[in-house]
Amino acid sequence: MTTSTEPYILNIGPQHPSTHGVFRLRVVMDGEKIKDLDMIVGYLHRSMEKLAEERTFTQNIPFTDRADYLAAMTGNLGLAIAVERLAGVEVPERAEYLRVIFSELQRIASHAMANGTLISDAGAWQTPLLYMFREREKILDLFEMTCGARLTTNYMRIGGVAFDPPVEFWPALQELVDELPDRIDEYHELLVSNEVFLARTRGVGVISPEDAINASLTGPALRGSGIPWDLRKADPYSVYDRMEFDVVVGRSGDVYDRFMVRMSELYQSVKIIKQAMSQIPAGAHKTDIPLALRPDEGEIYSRIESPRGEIGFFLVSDGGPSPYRFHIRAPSLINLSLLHELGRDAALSDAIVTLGSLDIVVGEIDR
Amino acid sequence: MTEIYELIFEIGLMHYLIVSGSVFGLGTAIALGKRSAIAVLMGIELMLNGSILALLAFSRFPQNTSSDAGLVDGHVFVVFILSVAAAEAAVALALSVLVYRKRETVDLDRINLMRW
Amino acid sequence: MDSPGIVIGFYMMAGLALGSGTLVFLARNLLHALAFLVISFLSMAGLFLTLSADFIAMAQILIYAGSISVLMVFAVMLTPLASRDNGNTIYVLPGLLAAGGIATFVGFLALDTSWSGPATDFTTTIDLIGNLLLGKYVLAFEIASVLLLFALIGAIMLVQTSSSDQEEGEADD
Amino acid sequence: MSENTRSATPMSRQIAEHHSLLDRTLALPRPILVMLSVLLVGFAMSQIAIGYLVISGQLDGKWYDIRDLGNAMISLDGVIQNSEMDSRIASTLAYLIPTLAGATGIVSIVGGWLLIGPWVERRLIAKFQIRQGPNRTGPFGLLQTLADALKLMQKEIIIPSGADRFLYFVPPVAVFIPAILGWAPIPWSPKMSYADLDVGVLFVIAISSLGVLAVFMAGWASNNHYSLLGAMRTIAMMISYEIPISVSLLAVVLLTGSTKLSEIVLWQSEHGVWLVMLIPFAALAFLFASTAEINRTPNDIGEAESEIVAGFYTEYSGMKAGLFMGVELANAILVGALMSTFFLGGYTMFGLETWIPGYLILATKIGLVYFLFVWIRATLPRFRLDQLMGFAWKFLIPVSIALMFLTAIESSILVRWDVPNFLSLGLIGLVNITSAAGLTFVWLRVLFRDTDLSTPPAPILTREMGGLQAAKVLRG
Amino acid sequence: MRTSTQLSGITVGEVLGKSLPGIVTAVTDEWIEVGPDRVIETLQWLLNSDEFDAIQLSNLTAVDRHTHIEVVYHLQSLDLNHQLVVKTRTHGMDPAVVQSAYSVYKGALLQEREVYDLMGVRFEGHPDLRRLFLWDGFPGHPLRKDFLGMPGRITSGLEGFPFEDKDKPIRPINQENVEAGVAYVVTGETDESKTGTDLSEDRG
Repeated sequence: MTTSTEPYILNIGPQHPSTHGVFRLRVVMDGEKIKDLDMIVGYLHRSMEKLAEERTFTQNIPFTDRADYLAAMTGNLGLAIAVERLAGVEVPERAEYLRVIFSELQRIASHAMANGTLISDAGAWQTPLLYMFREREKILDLFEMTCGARLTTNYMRIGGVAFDPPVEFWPALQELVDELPDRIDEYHELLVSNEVFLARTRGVGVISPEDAINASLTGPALRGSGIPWDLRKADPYSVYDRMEFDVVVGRSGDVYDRFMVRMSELYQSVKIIKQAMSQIPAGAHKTDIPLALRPDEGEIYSRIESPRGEIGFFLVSDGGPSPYRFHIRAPSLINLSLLHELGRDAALSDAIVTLGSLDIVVGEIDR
Repeated sequence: MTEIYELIFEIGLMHYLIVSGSVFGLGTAIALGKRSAIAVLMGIELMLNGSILALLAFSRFPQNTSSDAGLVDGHVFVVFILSVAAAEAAVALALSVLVYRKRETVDLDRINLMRW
Repeated sequence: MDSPGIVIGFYMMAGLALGSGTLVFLARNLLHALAFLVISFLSMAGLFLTLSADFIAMAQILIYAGSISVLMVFAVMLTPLASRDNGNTIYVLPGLLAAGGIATFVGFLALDTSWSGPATDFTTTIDLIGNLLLGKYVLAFEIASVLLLFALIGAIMLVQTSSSDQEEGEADD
Repeated sequence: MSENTRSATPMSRQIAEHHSLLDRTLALPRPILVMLSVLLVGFAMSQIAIGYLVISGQLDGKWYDIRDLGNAMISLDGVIQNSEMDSRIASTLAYLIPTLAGATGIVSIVGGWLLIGPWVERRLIAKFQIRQGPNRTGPFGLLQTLADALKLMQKEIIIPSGADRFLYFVPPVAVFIPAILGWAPIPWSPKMSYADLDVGVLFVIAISSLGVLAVFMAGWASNNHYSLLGAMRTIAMMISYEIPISVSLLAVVLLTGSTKLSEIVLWQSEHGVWLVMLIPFAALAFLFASTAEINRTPNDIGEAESEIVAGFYTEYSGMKAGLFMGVELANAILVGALMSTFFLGGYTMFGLETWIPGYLILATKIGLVYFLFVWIRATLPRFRLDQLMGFAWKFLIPVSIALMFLTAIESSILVRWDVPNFLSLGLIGLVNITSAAGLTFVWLRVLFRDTDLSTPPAPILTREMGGLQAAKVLRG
Repeated sequence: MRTSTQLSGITVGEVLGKSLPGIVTAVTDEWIEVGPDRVIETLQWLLNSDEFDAIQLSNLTAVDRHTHIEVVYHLQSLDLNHQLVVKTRTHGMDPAVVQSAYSVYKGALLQEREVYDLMGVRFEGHPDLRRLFLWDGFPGHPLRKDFLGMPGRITSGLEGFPFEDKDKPIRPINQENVEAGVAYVVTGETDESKTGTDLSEDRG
């Protein structure tokens, strides 16, 4: 007996409200159920790794802005730390603390963006997104105040940071840090006890810890499934070893846990910023390095904790001023390794919410 | 002149009967002439509508007021016709879907076996 | 003469009903035919209103235009593209002849007979119908409800698929 | 360095400004506020005068009794009938003029709302979302809708390839039929109702079942998978939510003993109680089910923009899509009118309708219900399709049917013995509220017995678990 | 060079060579190298061994060495919190064939597709080895050094940089801040940027 429903192909993207950029899903559907799912990326491919081989290490920092354009600071920091380890450049104390402050601010902004878009994927008509944007705007104001750019801040430099923040920066940061916890409590009241949101996100897109580890998931996607792994604690890269904070770990690994992990990391980031503000010393904010840094021959893989997970830089130097091989380990791409397994036999709405909870940035996927 | 005027402007039982007869005829034509089972069902519904119109018209313009039949008995019959029509539509459409699953067609010319 | 509303309404609705009924016959696409059929149902409801049968008119809209047409839509969607044309069989000519015969017969009958009796004006029919349904015709009413129940169960039993297909059936509903 | 410190974005400025509630809601300059208050006071004085005349009995059915524009129509009818022209022409005129006037009134309600509605909705949502909303085109951005409509009309008419031409062009117009017809039986004042049908409730239900076909036509004729998905979702949802609407309206009919909307309103006014106080569950079921009927959040899965791009009108562009978006707003205020007529006392406000025109009271209630809709839309996420279906079939329909039987018993008691109103109605309300709450609680417990409805615990911090080493247990 | 949490390749090579003799072809302080046809075996052993516990494939990439392509696996142990680097080199440039690590690590799915797309390494046993970023039929693999190679086998990359002095000392700048010794001051009087802003233009 033939069933009366025939599977058909639905083409989600490249231009779709909930794919957050030019990202395409080719979905074979049967009614409302997804039978097979294939992701097609590359619409934003700029071949950064090839271009980087023509430029000096300092000239490559703007590429890391454009790679993860929602967390430019951590991208810059990753490359800067990799080159410093490769070339053995010393970084002043004050620069380290500024790096911590700015990357935590960037983490707050990025997590706010991720959670807001996740909720508007779940169908809340942009209200939580814009509430999240409220704090993000203030953080971007701080960035603009410091380095002139809001999104692609080419701020972290090899051997320090680009500028010392102006005098107006510190009271503004103090004000923001004082009001942030109340704002985050607002989000909690708005969302965490919202039955519709719970019904949409609990038990949806569950990733088991074994799969999460084996598919090399990192960041909130890994912590959401209960694995306490955070490079800020495991492999402290800046002055994070002097900070006192907690790694947040989910319980069941569903969409709601990933959401809640990001939500609670906002508190931890505020905590880190407060400690850094209290400990920051005076001094130079940058080490002066030659125009074309020439590291010794060798290779290095150095990683830091970006808001999306472990962003690593694999640099091979042949002693010249430009890298011989320049590879970015993009967490957004690798976190998608389980997408086809999560999407299979799921309803369309659940697949959309799951994709939103993995928090992709297409610029970083395609590079 | 006046009778023409009355014929046009005095809407009586006759007009409704003519309309109901034509609708019934249309239904008959569709039910007999169409190939798809669903179209045949449409024709049957049209025929039912025509008869409903006749019933309502007779209950609006009663001919034999001496009988003990109330004025809205026609309406009650129409209620029964409606319920029967709903039941018949449901069963017939289910049958057509089933026939399609079995025979891959709802073409009444090719459904010529009494069994499957 | 009657109130002009009745006259205008009658001619408009009768024309609509007959015209769209003819289009149901002529349309090539089954879904177009279905759309015309809905228009014809609605105009028939208008005709019922001119007969001051308001309850029946509403029931007509609710059952025919609201439910049965949607049933037909689903039936058309569940059958493939090939069976969506509204073709004729070899019986179309006899059908047309029968239709013309019936129409002319009823027409002559209606024209010949001298209909007597004034139009009865009910203020509202709904309470009369309710009293009749629950008083005089209560047995038929119950039987009709049982019939509806059986139709429901029968339809479900007919289109019930095997267990493997069943989840797919539920998936798209 | 001192250059780039002057960086205050509009959003931070908006958050910094807007102290008073008035400023947050309307942001009107002061002179206009003064003018508005003066107009309000003058209107209040005139209404008080008319109300005094009515109380003193000097003003009964006069055409200038502006509390009820129906009087004007009746007196106009009388003038035409008594005039010395041919009786046929007189009757025809007396039939045509009120008909056309009423139709014009209804269409102008819907059309005027389509002009002002999108602005209102966007503005309200913007206020919910700490934005400004459209405020550039014209005063307070009032002309924004006009500008949008002009832009949409100038757009190219795109017909998707393989689309069914006939069925593709019908739906944007056909969806307006229920949205406009539904206004016919609604009473705006005792004599001010376009068609006060005896079967008004049935009419409402029948009309609301007509929108399905237009939606299906739109989805099928577009020849697009998104459109077909949206159409099928919408049809399934509309068919499922017809039943709770009908059952809750049956409860209303049982209590008031009439299917005439004006008599329902009169019953509420002379018993001095709103039906929402007597049958709250029916009211809530009606509200929720009608949000499903008109495709609004949290039930707008028919056009869930984050899943299926625009649902059944994905392939429509230009003014056709604009019509689809406009019919949502029209449906929203129609549902508001029905809600306030059935459950919120219609044009009556506990005797206030003597002093204020009834249509103003009804418009205020419609506005409140619409504000509730906007509030929900700005706050809640969207349900999933199976969750919505399960909610309709497993929860709403059984519970509302059980409560309808309870209401039937109460109404029979109410008509059998005449206990004083405040006692009987108070008892009925008490019984209904308690039984609705209890039944809801029990039924939810039965439905979700295996899932916990409590808010989940917060995620764990590493100081609660053994540091970073805890991943070892997972490998075994 | 080794980062702080990275195991020395020599120790890894010793232990691995004991249990799987002859699998390690080269060893340095940073990495070990195995044959391209014994990758799965190595990774499986490293995954199962309690000493190394390489539970996660944290990074997979490839480097073009002009004569061959070396594929680099960065393995991560979450419990012991150390990293180890495994390399393998293909026989020749094309076809450059390596065993796929997907049977051991699911995380290799997209990374191997990326490497195949940009570097042209064929991974045997990969479930669907298609191009990830570029479209099918794209000529060549961009990250190879000879892609769009200049005549005379001039490889890409900068030799020198104009106006650079090779022996510029590396020293911290703006020393005066260091002598000043001020961290930062919260004056609180610096919101002139907020005053004077009104929403008149927002009010239309």
